[in-house]
Amino acid sequence: MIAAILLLPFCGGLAAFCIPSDRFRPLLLPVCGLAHLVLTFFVIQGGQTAPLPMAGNWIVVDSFSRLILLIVSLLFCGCSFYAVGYLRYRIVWGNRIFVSCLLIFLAAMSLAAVARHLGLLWVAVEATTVASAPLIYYNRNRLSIEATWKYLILCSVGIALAMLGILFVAYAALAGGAQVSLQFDDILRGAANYSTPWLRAGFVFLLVGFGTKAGFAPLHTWKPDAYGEAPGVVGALLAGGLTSVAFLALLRTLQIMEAAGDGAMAREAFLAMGLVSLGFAAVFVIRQPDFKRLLAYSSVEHMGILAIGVAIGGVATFGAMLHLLNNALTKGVLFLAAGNIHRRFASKRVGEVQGAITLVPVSASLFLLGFLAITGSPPFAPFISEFTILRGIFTGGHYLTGGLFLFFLAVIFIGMGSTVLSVVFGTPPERKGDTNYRETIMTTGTPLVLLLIILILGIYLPEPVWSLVAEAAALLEVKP
Amino acid sequence: MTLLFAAFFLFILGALLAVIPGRTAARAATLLGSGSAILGCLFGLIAAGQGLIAEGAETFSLPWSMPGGAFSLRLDGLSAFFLLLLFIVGLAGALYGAEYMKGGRERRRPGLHWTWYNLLILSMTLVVTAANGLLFLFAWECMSLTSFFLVINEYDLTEAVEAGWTYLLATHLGAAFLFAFFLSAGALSGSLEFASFQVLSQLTAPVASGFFLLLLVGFGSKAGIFPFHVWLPDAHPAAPSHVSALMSGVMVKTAIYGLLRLSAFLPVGPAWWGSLLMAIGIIGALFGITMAALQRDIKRSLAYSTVENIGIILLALGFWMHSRVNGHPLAAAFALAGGLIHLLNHALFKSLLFLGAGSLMHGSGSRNLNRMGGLMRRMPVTGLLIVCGGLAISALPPFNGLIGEWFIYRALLESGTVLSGLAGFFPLVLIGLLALVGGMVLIVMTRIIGIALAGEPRSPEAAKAREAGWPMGSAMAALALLCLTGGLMPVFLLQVAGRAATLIDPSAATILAGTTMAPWWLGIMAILLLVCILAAYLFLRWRQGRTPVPASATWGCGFAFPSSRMSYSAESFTELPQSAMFCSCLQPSTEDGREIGFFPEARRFAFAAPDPMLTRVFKPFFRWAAEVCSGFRGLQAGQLHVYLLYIFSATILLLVWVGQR
Amino acid sequence: MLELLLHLFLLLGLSPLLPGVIGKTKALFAGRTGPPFLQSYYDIWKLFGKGLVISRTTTWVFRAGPVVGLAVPVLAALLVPFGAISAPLSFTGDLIFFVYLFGLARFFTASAAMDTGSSFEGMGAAREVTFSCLAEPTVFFSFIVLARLSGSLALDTMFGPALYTAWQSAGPSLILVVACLFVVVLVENCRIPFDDPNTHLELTMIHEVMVLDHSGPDFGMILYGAAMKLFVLGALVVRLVFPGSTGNLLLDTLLFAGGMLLLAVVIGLVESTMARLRLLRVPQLLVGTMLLSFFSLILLLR
Amino acid sequence: MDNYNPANMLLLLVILFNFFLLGSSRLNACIRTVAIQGGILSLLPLFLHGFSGHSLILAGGAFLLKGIAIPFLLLRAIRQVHIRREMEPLLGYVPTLLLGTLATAGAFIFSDRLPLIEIHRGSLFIPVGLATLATGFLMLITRRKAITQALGYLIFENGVFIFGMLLAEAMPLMVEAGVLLDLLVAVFVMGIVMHQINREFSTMNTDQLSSLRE
Repeated sequence: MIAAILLLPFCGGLAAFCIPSDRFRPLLLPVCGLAHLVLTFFVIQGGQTAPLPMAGNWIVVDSFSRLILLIVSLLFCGCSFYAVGYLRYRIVWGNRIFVSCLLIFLAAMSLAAVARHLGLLWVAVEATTVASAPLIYYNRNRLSIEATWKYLILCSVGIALAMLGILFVAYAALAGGAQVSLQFDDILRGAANYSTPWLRAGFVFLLVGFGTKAGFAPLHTWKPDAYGEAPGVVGALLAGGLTSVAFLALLRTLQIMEAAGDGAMAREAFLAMGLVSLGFAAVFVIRQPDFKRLLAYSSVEHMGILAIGVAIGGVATFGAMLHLLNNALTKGVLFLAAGNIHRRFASKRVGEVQGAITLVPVSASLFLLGFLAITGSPPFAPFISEFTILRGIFTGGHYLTGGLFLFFLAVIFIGMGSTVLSVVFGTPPERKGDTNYRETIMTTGTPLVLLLIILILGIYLPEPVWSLVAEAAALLEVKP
Repeated sequence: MTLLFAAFFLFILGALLAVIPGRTAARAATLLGSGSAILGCLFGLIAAGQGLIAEGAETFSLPWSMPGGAFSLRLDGLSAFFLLLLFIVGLAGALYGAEYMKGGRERRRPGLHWTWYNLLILSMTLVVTAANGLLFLFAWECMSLTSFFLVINEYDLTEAVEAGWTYLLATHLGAAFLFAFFLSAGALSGSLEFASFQVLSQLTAPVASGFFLLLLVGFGSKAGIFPFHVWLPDAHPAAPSHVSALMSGVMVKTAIYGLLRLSAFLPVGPAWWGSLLMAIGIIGALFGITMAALQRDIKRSLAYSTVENIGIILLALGFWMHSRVNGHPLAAAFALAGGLIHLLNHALFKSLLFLGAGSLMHGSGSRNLNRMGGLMRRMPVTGLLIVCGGLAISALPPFNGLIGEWFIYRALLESGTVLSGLAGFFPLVLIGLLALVGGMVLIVMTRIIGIALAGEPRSPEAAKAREAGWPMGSAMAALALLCLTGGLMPVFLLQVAGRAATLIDPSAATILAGTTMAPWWLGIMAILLLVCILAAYLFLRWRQGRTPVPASATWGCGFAFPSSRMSYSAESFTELPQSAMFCSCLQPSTEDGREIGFFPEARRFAFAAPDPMLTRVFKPFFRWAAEVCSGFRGLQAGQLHVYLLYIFSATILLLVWVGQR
Repeated sequence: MLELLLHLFLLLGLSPLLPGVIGKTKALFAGRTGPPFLQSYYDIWKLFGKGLVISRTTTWVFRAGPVVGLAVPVLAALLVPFGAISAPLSFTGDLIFFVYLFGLARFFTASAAMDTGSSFEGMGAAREVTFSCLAEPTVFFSFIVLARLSGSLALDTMFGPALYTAWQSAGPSLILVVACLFVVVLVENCRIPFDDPNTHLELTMIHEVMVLDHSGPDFGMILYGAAMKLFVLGALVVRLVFPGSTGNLLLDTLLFAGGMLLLAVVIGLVESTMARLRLLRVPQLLVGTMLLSFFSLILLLR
Repeated sequence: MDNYNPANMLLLLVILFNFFLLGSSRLNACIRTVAIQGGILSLLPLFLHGFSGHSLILAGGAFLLKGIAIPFLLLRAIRQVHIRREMEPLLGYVPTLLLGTLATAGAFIFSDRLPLIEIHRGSLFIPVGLATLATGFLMLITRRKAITQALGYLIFENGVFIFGMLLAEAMPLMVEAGVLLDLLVAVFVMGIVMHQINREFSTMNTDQLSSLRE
């Protein structure tokens, strides 16, 4: 089953490379997406943590994996349908590389989700970088090249640091006289008597390395460029899927530190990172003239929120796990809608994009609602998760943190709101109708469905989701 | 409670049904949306009535799959009181809107409008019945959002969107404080259930004061108390009239509800809480009514008068807190009663006036007083009802407005005539200022009626104005009738207020139950007044005789051809009070073309009275803050080398930090 | 019952006398014979007999003005003691009702004036509401002084026998109150120095200009109402000045009537000795009075 | 101790190459140097763990990639794009060299403080690894050309690789293979992007790449 989840998209990618026709190749995406989603549901239902027979016990599904798999698969399935509609407009560009890279990207993310071996995890995460670079480069203009280059270099360097961190962890085992292995269970078992300095150094490198990928400030610098230049669908996958995967790696790191009995220090580091990210996002969101970069900073903000939630622990952890899901889906809505608006106006500057509601009513409404959702207004799900995180913060007695949290959220609301409203409302500029884009169900259906999902999750949290999230949260609370 | 759920169901149903017909079948959408709203409000009214009659509270709890949340409702006197006015105004609004949404620019998508309207009523119902912190916040935010969407109903107008944004900003920032309150309260009491908030009554005075301030700012931004009122005068004109009625009649009051309900959990605070409320209240009242006198936009003027009335309510409640602490139970009871009664009355007559203003706009096609005029002849019913509303809001007998103010004055006098020294000083000053406010309300209302209804039409549209249809008329008539009833039988008002008071201040409630004479007297006097007027009228008829009254032109003091251009305009009516009373910071900005040279050429006279708080305080502050933020842009300068440097320096910093530990 | 009848009799019968007396006084000062004392009776009677003409612009509001203007003073009179004759109607807090009752009258007179659409009458309405708005706090402060002294919130008791003792205890502030109330009487009834009832330059008038368009019975009712208003408000001042009571109803009535006439004379005196204030000075004077009344309150508070 | 000598020799060579990289101004030379450095590093496992199958395969793979494939890619990249063969430093060669020296010295001093296990005491692995990391870092932030940044990244990777040597047994073969493969693909993609950069901007100078900013 798990093997299928990993192999399906991989083979799909290879197949996509071989299919000659630009017109039919995209249809491979929904097929693989749906199949992947179905398999994922089976895996989550099966709930088995049994290791994959052939690969030693390097590939195991635990609660984190289930959550992340669900997020990635759900998001990808949605985006795959969107991508078909999107590529129909970009048929002249050809899409061989695009489609196959998308599928391989999915494969890499799935692998990262189920990897039970630090080395393997590293390989998978680095693979996501490599696979997503061509996607960002899809538009083939100067700006997209620049974005791709920065993304590539920054993430590669960051990942190299993460590698160093892994080695340090291993060395900590060596120095601590424990059994040297990068298999995750071995680490958790032996972490108690690892040598502290090496472990801590390793933690720092891991934090920075995977943090670069997840996009904590000030390591986030690639984000606005990449999200801004990539097509909307890629932005959605990066902001929803990739960041979640990177955050999973960070969660693993935190697990190790917990197992080593050094959790407090790690959580402090997370807290600091989170607050800094919130601050950065707040500053850069104000008067942001480019609504895709705006979303990038909002993604930085939500990475910060997640970090804080995890750092606080207790109820907040549950909130963070839930927020992982909500954030991914909401980001999907926002990026896809923004992509449509961008297509329609052939611009993403506030001055040039106005009155979207009259030209692309559905996408504009989705953009507005998505903004309200991501800034934590009911009845959408992020409200619940953010509120839970806040509850954790206040219950933990971190009143100062809570105050800052609320303050930054308010600032970000102001910043995002003024940009979003001026995009959505007002009167469209004169030279409207110069792009060939028209709204179709293909391009508006996916964000609509995603919005419905977060709406439902915001009003009623079904038991399976609850238990999924709760189990994931439990992994951080109990030390093995 | 079951009736309440029926109402819930109906609202949701209406919200869903209204969108189905879509843009094509506007009529059907309106029918479905308003119909379900009306039905729901009727059910709700019965439920509220039961809640008012029944002793004690009716509670209902359902597990909710939200962490920390439970779907627990509580229907007691206080909730029922607010439900009452919510459903009355909601009902009238829905009836009114059923016709209002047919004409004018609102035609385009009534379906969506009705969805928001139903949802707004639903969320307000939840707000005043919620007994769980998370549920309350949930409903609160939904209320803000739905009303926001109602405000930007005409979203292709820039000022409408700006108004909506200002509103959303204010309410969202306020909500942040409410979050802080509920989270801290939950952290202290261990649960977000209101029932468990009882623990808060053991708080020490400083902490409790902190909580109180959180509440004050959080709810104040919604209630439009003085410094946070800036969204009100913009949002109300932007919204359709029945929505303005609902917002300014009820939604603003839900904030007062929250303040009362939640501060009831806190220990009885020090006297300065009350003094603070009183100060804010009287400042707001003076400011609001002054600005109201300066507006030429009728709905802006009414919105400012809402600010004034909220100020009066706040003053009353503050005085209640103050004298409760200082041991004047009688004054406290009367103040509380006055506040609550005035709150109820204001809901009635202010929505009546907003609906009336809507009809006038319908007729004359403009919100500008100077484009109306002479509408009393053309829209007699509306005119009559507006006059009723004007009498009520100016607290003139025989309408209900007087009752609330009478109790407030009474409370102030009770302590003002007994206490001596500084303690007695403040109530007496307040009486004087309140009287001043009352006089200015009279100016504002005579201005609106005199300029908009009386005289000659001031624009061709106004000359062609037609009377609105029966749904609008009946909605207004119902409200006007309620106003009159309240004036003639104040006992009802007092009893209702007493029921509401039982929860927040039992001792006051018992006192109020004891005071029977005063309301009867007020009622009798009102009836006597009507009798006198009737007698005088009959006398006049008798003297006038059967002969038909000959009509001729108005005596123009020798000038033969008086035209509407010559008659008093909205600005000139308040010119004297401006120059005589208003402090310079409130003076409107006039671009005056009146000085005439030897060869005078054409000149224009521009007049604008923007909100000084908004233009002189808030906007500059936000601009400054944005400047500060823009200062940090350099951090993201696009240089890859610098970005790499960030990564490495972050690593080094973290390593050092880890090494230190 | 007897009191009620007596009240109504005094009010309806005596009130038109006051304008006559005032007019006579002024005429004497001007060295003219002037109109007879009963002139206003004649006027009112004649007007009630006349037919009336109304403007095409107007509506029922225009007709409502005189009606309310007549009805309000009658009801208000029932709350006020005429000299030692206590008020037929009295309840705690009726002073608030009293004040707002006159607000009602003002509301309708102003609206009626606006209803004609004439700019002059609009001007008059604007001035009327503005000045009364400034006068209201004065009334309240003066009433509070009496309320404190008598310890009651009902006009009847406030102006009751307690005044007699109050004069010894709090003379100074009562003198101030008398002055303030007298100013209120002047401004509410549009006498000089605030308004000139018998100029014919519309721009300088307040009350007279508001009623330019009324004619016949309407105008008669207005005159009658104005006279009664003067009577009622004047009664307060008179009661303040002659707090005592002889115990004999007849004597009391005569005393009161004498007091009223004296008041009329004083008003006439003021009118004939003072000039009309410039319009923009009026608010200043009113604010000054307000502060004066407040000061009289301070005297009690310490 | 003594069975480390050949390894230590090689490591010293690595350091020398680091200095050369920082000092040299010729692009081809730098690429070749990186190739040689990679080749040398790929020999380390043999000296460290003897001629076990694991180490053989590892060494072979590393040699193939670091020593041959990647440099070939890079050389091809600059041959395709006819660019000037200088390094175009942001920071002059001499200052860079000084910094490099300081960093190396610092690495040696610092690595004596580290709580190493017995067998690694006094071995050059840690300091050289640190020094190489620092070199890569300097290359990354002080050179203008895109390709030099790629080089810097490679040197950085080399540094990591040296660390990896210390605990090859922790690193299963598959993972090592994956790491190297990823490295290869990454450089491959970088090569493509470099090509595009040159086509668009007709230079590989990354100063052009700063239009995305706030």
